[in-house]
Formats: sequence, C-alpha cells, structure tokens
Amino acid sequence: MRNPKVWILGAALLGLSCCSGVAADVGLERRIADLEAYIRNETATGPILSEVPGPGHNAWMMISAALVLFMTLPGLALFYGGLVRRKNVLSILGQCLGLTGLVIVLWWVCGYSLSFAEGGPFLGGWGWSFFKGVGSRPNDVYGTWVSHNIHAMYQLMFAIITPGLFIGAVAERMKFKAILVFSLFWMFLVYFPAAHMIWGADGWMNGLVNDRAAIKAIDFAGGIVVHMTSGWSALILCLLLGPRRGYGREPISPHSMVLCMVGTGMLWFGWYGFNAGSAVAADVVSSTAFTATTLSAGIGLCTWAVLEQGLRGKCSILGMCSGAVGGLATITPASGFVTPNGAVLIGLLSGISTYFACAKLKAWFRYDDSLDTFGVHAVGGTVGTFMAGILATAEAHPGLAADRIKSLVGHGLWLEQVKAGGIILVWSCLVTVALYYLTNALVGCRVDVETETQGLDLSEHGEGGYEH
Amino acid sequence: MRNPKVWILGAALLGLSCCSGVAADVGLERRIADLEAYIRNETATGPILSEVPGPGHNAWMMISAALVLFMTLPGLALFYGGLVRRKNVLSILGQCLGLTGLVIVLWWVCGYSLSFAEGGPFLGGWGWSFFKGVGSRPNDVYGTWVSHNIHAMYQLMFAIITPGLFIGAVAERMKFKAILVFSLFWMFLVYFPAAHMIWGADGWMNGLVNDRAAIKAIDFAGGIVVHMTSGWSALILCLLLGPRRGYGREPISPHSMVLCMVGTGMLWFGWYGFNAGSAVAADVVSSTAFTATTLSAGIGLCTWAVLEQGLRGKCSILGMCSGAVGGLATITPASGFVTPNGAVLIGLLSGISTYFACAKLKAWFRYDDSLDTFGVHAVGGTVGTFMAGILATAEAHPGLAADRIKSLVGHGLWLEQVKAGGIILVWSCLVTVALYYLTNALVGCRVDVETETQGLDLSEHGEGGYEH
Amino acid sequence: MRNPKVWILGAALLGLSCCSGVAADVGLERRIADLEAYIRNETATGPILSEVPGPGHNAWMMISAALVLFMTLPGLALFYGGLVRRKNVLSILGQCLGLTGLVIVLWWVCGYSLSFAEGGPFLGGWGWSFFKGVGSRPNDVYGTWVSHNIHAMYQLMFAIITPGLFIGAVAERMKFKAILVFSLFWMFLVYFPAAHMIWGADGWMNGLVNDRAAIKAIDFAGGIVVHMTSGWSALILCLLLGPRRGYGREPISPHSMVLCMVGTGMLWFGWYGFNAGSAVAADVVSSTAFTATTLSAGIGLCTWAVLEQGLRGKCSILGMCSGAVGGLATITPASGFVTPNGAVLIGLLSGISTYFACAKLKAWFRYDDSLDTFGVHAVGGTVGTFMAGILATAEAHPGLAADRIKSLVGHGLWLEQVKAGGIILVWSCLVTVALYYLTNALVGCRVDVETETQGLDLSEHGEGGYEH
Amino acid sequence: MKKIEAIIKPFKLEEVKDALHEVGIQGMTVSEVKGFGRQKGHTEIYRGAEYTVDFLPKLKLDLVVADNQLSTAVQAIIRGAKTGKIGDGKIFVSGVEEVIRIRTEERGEQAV
Amino acid sequence: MKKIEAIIKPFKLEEVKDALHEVGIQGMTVSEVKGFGRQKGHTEIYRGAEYTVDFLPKLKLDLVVADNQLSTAVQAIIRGAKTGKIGDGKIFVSGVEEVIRIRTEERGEQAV
Amino acid sequence: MKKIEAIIKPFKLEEVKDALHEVGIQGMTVSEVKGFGRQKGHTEIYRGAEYTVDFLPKLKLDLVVADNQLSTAVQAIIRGAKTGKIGDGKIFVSGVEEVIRIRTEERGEQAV
Ligand SMILES: Nc1ncnc2c1ncn2[C@@H]1O[C@H](COP(=O)(O)OP(=O)(O)O)[C@@H](O)[C@H]1O
Ligand SMILES: Nc1ncnc2c1ncn2[C@@H]1O[C@H](COP(=O)(O)OP(=O)(O)O)[C@@H](O)[C@H]1O
Ligand SMILES: Nc1ncnc2c1ncn2[C@@H]1O[C@H](COP(=O)(O)OP(=O)(O)O)[C@@H](O)[C@H]1O
Repeated sequence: MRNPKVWILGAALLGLSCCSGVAADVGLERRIADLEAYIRNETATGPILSEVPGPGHNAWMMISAALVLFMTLPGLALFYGGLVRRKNVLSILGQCLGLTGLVIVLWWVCGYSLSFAEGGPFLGGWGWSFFKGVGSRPNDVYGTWVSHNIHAMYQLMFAIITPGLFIGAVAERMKFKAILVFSLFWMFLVYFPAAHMIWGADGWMNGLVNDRAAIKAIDFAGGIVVHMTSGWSALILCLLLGPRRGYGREPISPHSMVLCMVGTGMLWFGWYGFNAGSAVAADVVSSTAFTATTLSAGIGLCTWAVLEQGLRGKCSILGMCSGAVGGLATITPASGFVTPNGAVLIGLLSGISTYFACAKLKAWFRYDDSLDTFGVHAVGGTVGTFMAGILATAEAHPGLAADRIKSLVGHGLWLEQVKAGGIILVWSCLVTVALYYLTNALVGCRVDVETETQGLDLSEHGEGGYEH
Repeated sequence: MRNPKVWILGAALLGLSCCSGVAADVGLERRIADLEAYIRNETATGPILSEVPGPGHNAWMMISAALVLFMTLPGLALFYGGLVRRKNVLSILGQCLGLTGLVIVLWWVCGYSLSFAEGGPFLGGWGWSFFKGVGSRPNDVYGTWVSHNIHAMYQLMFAIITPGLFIGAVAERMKFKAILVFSLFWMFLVYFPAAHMIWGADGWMNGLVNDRAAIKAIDFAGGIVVHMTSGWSALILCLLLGPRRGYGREPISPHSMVLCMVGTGMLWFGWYGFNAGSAVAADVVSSTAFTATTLSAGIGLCTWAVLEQGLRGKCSILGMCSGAVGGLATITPASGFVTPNGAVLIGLLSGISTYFACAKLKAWFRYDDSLDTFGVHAVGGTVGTFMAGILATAEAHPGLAADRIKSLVGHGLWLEQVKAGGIILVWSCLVTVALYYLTNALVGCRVDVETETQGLDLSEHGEGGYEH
Repeated sequence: MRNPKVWILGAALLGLSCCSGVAADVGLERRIADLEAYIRNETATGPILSEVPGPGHNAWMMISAALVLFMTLPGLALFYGGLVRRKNVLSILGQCLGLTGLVIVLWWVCGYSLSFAEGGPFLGGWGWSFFKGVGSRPNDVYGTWVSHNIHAMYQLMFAIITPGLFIGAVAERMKFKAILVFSLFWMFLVYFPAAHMIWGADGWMNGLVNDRAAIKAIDFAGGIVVHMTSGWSALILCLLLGPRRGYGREPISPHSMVLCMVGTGMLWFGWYGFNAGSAVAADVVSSTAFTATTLSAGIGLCTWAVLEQGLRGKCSILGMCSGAVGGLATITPASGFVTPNGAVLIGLLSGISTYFACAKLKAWFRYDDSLDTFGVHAVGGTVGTFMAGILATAEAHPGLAADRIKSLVGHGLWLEQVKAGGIILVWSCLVTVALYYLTNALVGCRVDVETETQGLDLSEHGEGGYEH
Repeated sequence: MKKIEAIIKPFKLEEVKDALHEVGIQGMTVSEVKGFGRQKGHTEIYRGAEYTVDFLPKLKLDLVVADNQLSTAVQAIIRGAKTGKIGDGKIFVSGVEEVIRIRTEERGEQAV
Repeated sequence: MKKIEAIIKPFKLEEVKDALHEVGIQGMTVSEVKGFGRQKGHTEIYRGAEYTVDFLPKLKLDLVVADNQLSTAVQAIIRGAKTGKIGDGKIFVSGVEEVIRIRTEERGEQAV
Repeated sequence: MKKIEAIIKPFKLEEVKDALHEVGIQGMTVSEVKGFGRQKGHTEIYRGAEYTVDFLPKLKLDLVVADNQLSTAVQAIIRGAKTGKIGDGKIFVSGVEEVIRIRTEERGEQAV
C-alpha cells in the first residue's frame, strides 16, 4: 500500500511558490540522503525511513540468523555426533536440541537484555527482558537497517551454539541434566557478561563502538565471546570430569565419518551467516568477512592435509574437516577486519596451531578433550583473536578509521586483544571450576559406569540412534 | 547498464525555466516516494520502478522459496524417513520426490492459476494457466516488490509440502501409485480451493486482504491451508487404510533417530522461509514472523522435554524433535500476527496439545497415525489457527489496522477462525473419504501383505535404502 | 553512521539562490537515478553510490555463493558418496574436500585473475592475482551492485564444483593424489580458459557481453563452462582408466540410496544459488532463472519416473533423483534466457536424453562411467547448451535485446552454441588425454588391486566411513 | 546336550520366540545372516543396470538345549516359523559336549 | 579338535582377547549377535508408545582349538568375560572333525 | 551329514558361490564376521591418535551337506577362496545329527 503521508507531502509541494524551490530541495535532499544511507548502511535521520528496516540488509540478517541456527541444528550435532561411538550419538543430538530450547527461553526472559541492553560496563540492563520494546523497528545502536527483533534473533543463535561447542569436550560421559544445569549458570556468568563487554554498545572492552571502553579490543564475530569462552571452559570441564572409561587403552573411534563430514559442510555453509552476518548488514564489511572466511577455511583445510600427508603418510577426511573448521573458528574474530592476504595467513596459522594442539598437545598431556573442542575452538579462537590485533586494517573495515581506535590499529591493538582475551580466558576457567562443583552437588556431573558402558542413548534418553 | 530513459529525463530538466522548479520537484518527489515505497514495502506508482522487483524483497523471496523446498527435499523426507522401519525408508523418500514432481507439473498447468488468479470466491480462474503472463514483473496484488514468477514459485513450494505431510499417517503401507493418484485429485478438490479461499485476493475467507470476504479469517503462513487440510485428511486416510500389520503387537520403532533429528533441523531452518517468507517481503512483518517462529519452536521443544521428563522419567530426542516441529506448525498461522509473548504462549499450548494428541489420544483410540501427522500437524494447525484469532494484534502486523478487519481484531476474530477452520476441516475430511474410495477403485490403496512384510522399498521401487 | 559528504552537500544547497532550483534538481535527479539504478540493477554513475554494493543484490550473491558451496559440501559429496560401495564412501567425501581446498588456493593465487581479469580473448590477465584490487567495491564489469570480492567468491564456488563433478566417473579406483594432480593442471588448461572465453568481459565466445566476441555464444550458468568441460573430460578419463574390477560381473550397487537422495535435495536447493545467482543480482533475470530451474528439475524428475515405470515396471528413487539432477544440469545454460514453457520443454528433453544415456548408451558401449557424470552432466549440459540457442528470448532476458546479439536470437544462435560447445568439448577431451598420461607418469592414476579390493577409505585415508 | 541351529524368515522371529517360551525355552542367540537356497532373490535396478540379488535376509537362531528338550524345541520352532512357502528355512541339530555359564561357572545342563 | 562358541558381553571383547593371547591362542572369529536369556532388555519410548526390547547385543566368539588347549582356552575366556552379573554369557564346546587352512591346504591341528 | 563352516575373504564370495554351484551345492547361509588371526589388521588415524584395528572383515559360510558331498564341497570352497596370501581363512567340518526343512518337515539328507 502506498504510504499516505508521502502523498500528502507531495500534494503540498504543488502549492508552494516558485522560490520555495530550494527549501523543497532540501526536503527532497534529506529524503534522498536517507535512501542513500540505506544503500551505504548509514543512519537515516528523516522520519520516513528511520523506523523501518531496509529490505536488503534485513533479508541478509534473517537468512544469516537462520544459517547460524543451522550450524547447531543439525550442523554441529552431526559434526560431533559422527565422532562419538554409535551408542552415544543421540546424546550429542539431544544436548544440541536441549541447549537450543534452554537458551531460547533464557534469551527471551532476560538473556538478550543482559547482553545488549544499556547497562553497566560488565553487564547489560534488564530493559529488554521478555523482549519488551524489541520490535521490528530497527534499533539505532545495533544494525541501523535491521529490525531490532531480528538483531535479537541473530544474536540468539550465537548464544545457542556457544554452550553447544563445549559438549564436544565432555562427550560420552556427562549427564544430560548436568549439561543443562551447568549451561544455565554458565550463560549468566560467562556468556551474557562476555557478550556485553565485547559487543554491547556500552561494553567495557568494546573497542570498535564504545568511546569509553577501558580495553579497546575488537572481536568481529565471536573469537572471544564464542570460541574462547566455550573452548577454555571445555578444557577445564574435561579435566575435572576425567577421561572416558577405556580412554587411551581401547580404540574409541568415530562411528560415522560420513555424518562428521556432512556436519562440517553444514558448519561451513552456516558460518557465512556467522561471520559475514556479523556486519549486521549486507554491506562492504560483510563482503570482506565472507571472503576472509572462505580463504581461511580453505587454507586451514589444506594445511591439515599437507601436515597429515607429511607426518602420517595419509591425509584423512577427519583431518581435512578439522582443518576447515579450525580455519573457520580462527578467522571468526578477524573476518571483517582483514584483507584476503591477511585471511590466508590466519588460515595457515590456524592449520598449524590446531593440528599441533589436537595431534600433539593432547597426546602429551593426556587430557580427554573428546572431540577436540579445546584443540580446535579455544586454540583457534585464541590465535585468531591475537592475529586480529596484528592484521586488522581500516582498508578492510571503515570502522577502524574512527578516532576512538585509529591510533591502535597496526600498533598496540594486539595488546588490547591479549588483555581482553586473557581476562575472558581466566574468568571462563574460574567460573567453570566453580560451576562444575555446583552442578556436581546439584545433579551429579558424570553418568555411572553402567550408563557409560551401555551408552548414553539408551540409558539417558530411552532410545537408540539406529535400528538394532 | 544505466537506464537511458532516466538520462533523457535528466537532460530535459536542464532546459526548464527557473520557476518550473516546483514542477520538477513534484516529479522527483514521486520518484523518491517510489524509492521509499521499496524500503517500506508499499506500492510504487511511478513508471520507473513499478515494473521491476525490488532487490532486497526479491532476494528474500527467492531464498525463502528455496528454503521451503528444502523443507520437503530433504527435510521432511528425513524427518519421516528416519521414523519408519529400515525396509520402508526409500518409500518415504520416493513419495516426497514423486509428489514434488507431480505438484510442479500441476502448478504449471493450472494449479497456480486456480489458487491465485482472479476467479470466484471459492476457486481462482484459469488466466495464469501455463504461467501465462506470470513473468518477472511484480504483480500488484501479491508482493508489490517481488517478481510475480517468484511469488508463483514460492507458493509452489507450499503446494508441494502439503500433500507431503499426510504421507506420514499412511507410511509403510500405502501404495506409491495410490498416493500420487489420491494427491492429484486432492490438490484440485482441497488444496487449490483452500489456498484460493484463504489467500486469494478475492478469496471467500481472506479477511486480511479481501474487503468482501464472507468469513474474515486470517492465516499467515498456512495453519489452515497447509496443516489443517493435510493433517485432518491424514487422520481420515489412516482410519480408512487401517493400521500397519503388527501394529500394537510387535515393536515398530524408528530405524534412525539420527535421520529424524537431521530432518528436524532442516525443517526448522526451512521454516523461516515458510513463515517469515509469508510476508512476501523482507519487511517489518517478516521480522515479526521470524521472531515468533523461533520462540514457539523453542518453547514447544522445552514443553515436550519437561512433559516427557515428568511423565516418563526420560526426555527423548524424538520428544524434543516433535516439540520443536509442533511449535513450528502451531505458530504458522499466527506467526506474522503476534507479539513475542504471544508466540511464547502459543509454543506452550502447542507443546501441551501435541504431546497430549500423540501420547494419549492415539493410545486411547488406537488409530495408526504412523508418524503422527494428525497429532502434530492437524492438532498444531488447529490450535494455532484458533490462537491466531485470539492473539493477533495490529502492533505486530500493520495490516490488521485496516478498516476491513480492525473491528474484529481482539474481539470476534476467533469466531471467524473457527468458522474458516471448521469449514476446511469438514471439507477436507469429506473429500478424503470420497477420494479414498475412488483411489481404491482405480489402483488400490494398500500394498499386499507380502509387500508390507518385505518392505515397500524393494517391492515398490526395486531398491534398498542401505547396502545389504 | 550518516555519510558526512551528503550532509555537506545538503547544507550547501541551503545557500543557493532561488533560481538555482533547476541546477539543484539536476544534482538530485542524478542521485535519484542512481538509487533507481540500484533497484533496476543498472549502473550508478554518481559519486555517492558507485563505490558501494547494493544491499539486496549483495545479500543475494552472498547467499548464492554459500549455496553453491553447499552443493559441493556436502551436497555432491552425499549424492556421489551414497552411490559408491560402503568401502569407498570416504574417498568421495575426501575428494570433494580436497578439491575444495585446492581450488580455493588456486583461485586466490591466480585462478580468478586468469578467468575474469582483463586479458586476451582466450585467457584473462594476471592483474587480480592474490586478489590484488579485488575489494568490497563493486567492479563495473561484473555485477554493478555486488562487491567485487563477492563476485570472486561466487565464481570460486563454480570453480570448486566443476572438477568435483568428474570424480563421479572415476569413482572407486582413481588415486586421491592423482585426482588432485590431474585437477591442478586441468583447472589451468580447461577451466580458467573456458570460464574466460565464455564469461570473461573480453572473452572470445562471450556473446552476451563482448561486442567483439568471435563466437557469440551464451551460457547462463555454466552448461559449457561447468557441465560440458567436466562431463566430457569424465568420459575420457573413465575410458582411459578402465572399468572397476568386477564391473559387469558382480553387483556393484549404491551403499546408501538415503545419502544419495539427501544429496539430491541439497543439490537442488543449492542450484538456486547456481542458476538464479548467475544473474549476479536479485533482479528480473534471476527471477526468470529461478522459475526455469524449478520447472526443468520437476519435469526431468517426472520424465525419468514415467520412463522407468513404463520400461522397467518400477519407478526408482535413484531414477527420480537422476531425473531431477539431469533437469537441473540441462537447464543451467538456458535458465536465465528462457520462458517457463521453454524450461518445461528443456526438462522433458533432459529427462529423455539423460535416461537414454545412462540406461542405454552406457550398456551398449560398456564404459564404466561409475556414477554417470557423463550420462547426466555432459549429456545434460550439451543438450541444454544447444537448446539455449533455440529457445533463448529477450522476453526472458533483456540483455538479449542488445545490438550485439539481437539478430542472432531466434535465428542463428544455435549455431554459435554448437561452435562454442564443440570447441570446448574437443579441447576438454584432448587436454584430458594428455593430462591423464602426465598424471600417470607423475603419481600413477589408478590404485592397485589390493586397495581397490579393500576399499579406498582404509587404504588411502586410513579411516572407515562407518564404525566397523 | 544338543545345539539347534535354525534358519528362519526374519519376520517370524516373534512367533518362534513365543512358541519357544511356551515350551519353557528362554535362552537363545540370534544373528542376522544371508541365505542362499531355492528361494529366488530379488532384482534391483540402478539407472540402466539390473542386478539380481540372490541372497535373502534370514535370521539364524542358536539354541542349546538339554537332550530331552530337543524335540519339543524343534516342534516349537517349526510351529512358529512355518508359512509353507519356499524359503521357510532349515533346522540343524548337532551334539554339544559341554556348556558353561560364565557368570557362575556352572557346567552341563544346569548351565543351559 | 574342539570348537568353542562363547557368547559374551560386547565390552568384554578386549579383555577376552588379551586373556586368550596370554595362553597362546590367536585365531578366532567374532560375530555380532542378539541374546535372549534371563537378563532383561531395556525399554524404549517413542512419543506415547513404550516398547520393551528384550534382546541384548552380545558377541559370539568362534574358536577352534586343539584338544589339549581346550581347558586353558575356556579358562581364559571365563577370566576375561566374567563380571559376576547376570548376562555374562555361555560357553559351548563341541567336536570338530576336520580343520583346513585354505591358503596352504594344511589339515588337522596344524591348520588351527 | 556334515556341517562345513568356512571363513573366507569377503571379496571371494562370488567365486566360492560359483564353485559350489558347479558341484551342485545351492544351499548355504552367510554371515559377516570379524576375523582375528595371523593376518595383520590396519591402522586408523583420528587427529593425533593412531589405532590399530586388529580384526579383519571376513565372511562365514555355513553349509550342511550329505556325507558324500563333503570332499567335493570342501574342494570347491578352497578353489574359490584361495589367493595364497595370508588370511585366506579356514574350513571347519563337524557332524550334524539331524536336518529338518521347516516348510515340509522333511528330515535327513532330503532336507539338505
Ligand atoms: N545346505 C544348507 N546349508 C546351510 N544353509 C542352508 C542350506 N540349504 C538352505 N539353507 C538356508 O535355508 C534357507 C532356506 O532355504 P531354501 O532352499 O531357500 O528354502 P526351503 O527352506 O523352503 O527349502 C536358505 O536361504 C539358507 O539360508
Ligand atoms: N540355551 C541357550 N542357547 C543359546 N544361547 C543362550 C542360551 N542361553 C543363554 N544364551 C545366550 O547367553 C546370553 C546370556 O544368558 P542370560 O540367561 O541372559 O544370562 P547368564 O549368562 O548370566 O545366565 C544370552 O543373552 C544368550 O545370547
Ligand atoms: N582357531 C581359529 N578358530 C576360529 N577361527 C579362526 C581360527 N584361526 C583363524 N580363524 C579365522 O580365519 C581367518 C584367517 O586366519 P589367519 O590366521 O589370518 O590366516 P590364514 O587363514 O592364512 O592362516 C581369521 O581372520 C579368523 O577369522
């Protein structure tokens, strides 16, 4: 339906005298400027467009949000599910489903608000609880041309996958209930604060947007907020939980590399929503992020393939999958900030560091990070966060030319990254220790020996993954 | 290529005298208004933009159409395919494929026309048969900024999945040929009329758009048109066909909960195209629908999990999948019309009602709705259609503020919903009875005992789902 | 952030005298024209918009690029992977992954440049090596409103899937290393030149865009560049490599029709990015291509189903999948150029010709085109390329009304298609022969008998597809 | 003690199990096997190619019984498994020298 | 020569194998089977419906040994497989008349 | 009557079947098994970890034959299954006391 206000305005102009031409021009000029602002992803100021989302940007964010959900259901579920033994495949799928449900509820109740609403430097306020005031009209602060509720949904999908990542480290032995209870607290103590500090407009470590950030760190799509929080928590959790029965003695091998590879493809596909979507617009920055994501994933894949071929004589499917996922995780914090060549370098470092972590570090220290959440996500996220500090350039992201951060880019930014990453790392680990004991006291963390032997699927869920 | 007409217009302006400034402004003003109309998803009136689709909206509808196809192939195929026994998995996949092919042909021949072209109150006309006149230029009535052929394709994907739903109720025993023959008639007698009555611009029950609708019902994305038609037909069909051999005596359990869960994830992902795409634009309404969809799915999932945990002691993967799909089906008719809190309420009711239908009702009456098409889709669609009448608000969908429906919203709308739903329900059931006997006479509905014992895959398609 | 330049311009206008109204109008008019150009996918000329991508088009191309990657990982991997024997499933997955990694590296180094940068008629130049100058700003030549790097990424995904196609013909017996080595050379000798000649702005056979093209062929989304190059090379390769051990004597049947069908669904879904994305905009042409793609796939599916039912008595799942994929491959070169009815005709011819090739031709000549790469892709691509010449019309694609090609459309265009297709066909075959011997000399093409017997998964990758 | 090996049609398992329960036999071990015999297999078609798959899925039941249970057990199996159509399967009987229950190390008929 | 058929719990395979290796027995053939016996199965729930699955996954070990190895082999299996809980499985011993190694056509105890 | 159990390499099934058909033996039951013996298994690598999988996929053929068919059957199996390389498998022969065809309740050699 044609907008009636516009008609009235147009009709009114017909009555104006000749010399009001300029004034009219100014009105038109502002309207044109707003339209141009849409194309350029800048802020509209006039009354006509400032209340609606822009179709191109909004479309991109809706599909990006859907893609990020697809990463968890069924992407991550398959990637991880293929790597466990047959008797535990449903437990992984169930954990992904259960966490999705849980985090949706939390996000609606207060999670979005605590992460993004105006609040203190460390945690957001309660203003957007129950999505109060979170409607289809864009919010000025997050995504000028994207419906505020779509921003909330997009960010929700990140909040879902983050606890989903650490289930890889404790697979095949942690209780379903324990994972839910642990995650419930963890979201409040780790995820919401981290998201607010790094991405909240008034966040304590949001170097990109907050003029008054104490630590001027950058994290494009969640190297710190997603991969470091979950990855380091995963390490602590698997240390506290102890290894799976038989670990190191019996062969414990993936029950379906086919599922794992399918999951990898889905993760990669969805990761475009994750990284390129983090521009919160289909603009120049999203294009940069898309490109960097592709290159890093490809180079990470090749690096693992070459290393395995060289060191083991055979290049495995799991190796290529791990390299790709590692490349994706590592580029995440840097993806919107680096040039293609920067992305290639990050992909290479990603391949080397995650290979080293999965193939050597774990063997040396003999912790049972079952599906390598630490080896891939913590290591990748940490390396990427650091490298973002080194390689970020205003050439890739115009926002880095802003006064508040300009002087750091290419100079001391890496130190800010180290500070932010370090604080979150230490905090994640400490909280995980505390929550492990709390969860253990409340519901018990580890399944009993019978359950572990029989498999979690039958014992915990009363179902088998495949027909008998 | 720059549009030459625009150039000429621009050049001409240079020759205008000073005082024609205002007149020129008016021309420019209208052009700006058209551009703004694009952003706001309103109708363009000028000659320059009224013949082309708007990129953001068009992109969103193309991806939405693809997503809805993805729901059937392979989403629904896996969701259902995982739930049957190993020997029948291909029969489900084949039915999804066969129906896709059949409906594409029907849609091209006259299906789209009978559903959406101008016609009578109960059925559309023949004007758009063989896609005559259905080109890339937007149609004024359906999707101002979306290519008419994309609207046709988008709606096609709905027409494909609808008969796809009822195969769940008759799985493992209905002949492939019988399903195709039954569906062929069913599309003409149930789907095309229902789509026209509810969604056609001159539809008899299209309360949202048709000023002269006799019943002013609303159905955002197909609670009546898709879920009620197929779900209630499914019930009748499985009653007439009788239970599977051994039903209730032998264990008949899913052969792969992994496939089922993968299908669930794909359905959820694709459902964003289904619901948020039903705005036929990437505008404020699509954002509302996206949000409601996510919340209802998540709450539905949690509700089943809590109910199963409470009543059975274990929360199953199939339970969580059913809850999510139930939540998605139930929110469908309401998704673009309700606030987030409304969606949460609908998700909750969805969980309770579909759990009750699948776990209790079926056990009491002992009909063999094999994969719970009735329990999930008919029940969910019916509950959602009713709740849309209660919870719809102009705050969520500006269209509800239009004169033709304003007075009903928040008041008698639920009654319109009951009328429309009731009529379609009764009609679907009656037609199904008639068509069951017709199909039975033509090709026989049920496979013989040998085939049912050996499995439909080998007998009907000459293939096995998995290597022997 | 509001663009400061625009503000200044606006402010300046306030100081203009009355009679400068017209001049101001002209400035505004040009700005409006640029905005309209965005909607219409025409070239912007003003300074404000010509350096940025347009959100709707850019969003569509990002999702299209992601969709095309999804076709390979995991679409094609599953489609092919399901058709081999259990012991070789990972080898297919590994080849898809390995080629993805390899081609990403090549594309970054010089592949994109050799394909699309300004160069000679047969091969592009080196200017865009290492993505030098390939940033987020649109390139005037390819995709007016799409970031140049996104164009590069989109085209990359085509370069990935093309060699991915021929692995189907040599499945279960060609060495992983040999595939990589062969493909490395093949990309330089076949793919980059073919892409440049047909799609490069200065390409020798680019009838759509290049005024000085020697052969005025059209290929919307890769009938020649993708399907004919890979499909004909596949035929030669499988002839040279010889049949699998036991071929024709023992049953060699698909190990999982479920995976194959899932892959088909994913291919179809992704193919919308492939075909509708080839408009490099979400404009009228992409809508045309979307529609044609759907119709041809559906009709192809039905044609196989009917032929199998008629000739074999049973319609198989593999048959319907093959028909759909054949319909998609065949419409590819024509998709943006034909009307819906044209697409239906192409779908029909596709079904007949690919059925004939797979079911009869192969049996007569007894070559072991293991997964029918030739039968589906070469035959489909060739038929489609020819039919594009017959059925292309400016009604479907405004570009065909351009002077450079107008007179050929509906007349001699088919001859240009025959010439272009013929040249590429012959060249692909010749290069394949040479590269086969080269690869054989370097690393050996075929695995030894032990490996073939044991399966490539364990021997070549040290992993099994499924738990033992 | 005797060992009975019975090859039966897969969908007859429930009936055979019930028939055995009725005569007091609870212990048995079942495996999935492929049978070749007089019963013809089926044909599969993949694109052009037609394959005859000449084996049929069957179940093999292993049960060890005391000598005096042998004929009731055999009768029970026949009762449960017979359809009268080709491919119903075979029963093979052979001697067993010793039976041991791992849990208790009981031997002989008590262990059955 | 004797044939030992042992039904054991699946997760005991490694231990049984090790125990057999210790007493010098290397050759054996293993198959996946379903066991019915005194040990109860489990319950599965699908939406409303509850199923009792009364078989349990077990492994069957076939090993042919020389007469004089019989009792050491049996002892080794018991050592490896025993948990003392219900469902540990059974060992069946029967006579074998001839053994042939296909590769060499050796016969009798050398072929074991 | 005799029962022949043969463990063979999986890809030799077609040849063994053909060889048996030639000597007039049609009935047989096949199962998928894992073999442990002198033939080494393979190594699998998952990220850093290397596993030795020491079993090998084999097929077990069960066929019951009349006494006078025994040696032709054994010869046929050897002919079909022999590659001369380690891991070709074994043939075990033992006595069968009774054979019953379920369909007809025929017993003894007629039932084979
Ligand atoms: N001589 C045999 N040795 C072992 N198994 C046999 C033998 N003959 C038949 N079988 C098994 O019995 C099954 C049924 O035999 P078949 O000849 O098809 O029919 P019927 O049991 O009616 O005679 C076969 O599929 C096979 O598994
Ligand atoms: N009579 C029998 N014949 C063949 N297999 C048997 C017999 N009795 C038991 N089994 C096998 O041994 C397994 C264990 O037996 P069960 O009665 O459950 O416990 P236990 O071994 O402790 O007595 C069963 O699952 C079944 O596979
Ligand atoms: N004593 C045995 N009892 C049962 N099966 C055996 C025995 N020895 C070997 N086998 C089976 O025979 C297969 C081949 O034996 P192996 O020692 O590897 O080679 P070969 O047959 O050449 O001597 C093994 O994989 C195993 O399945």
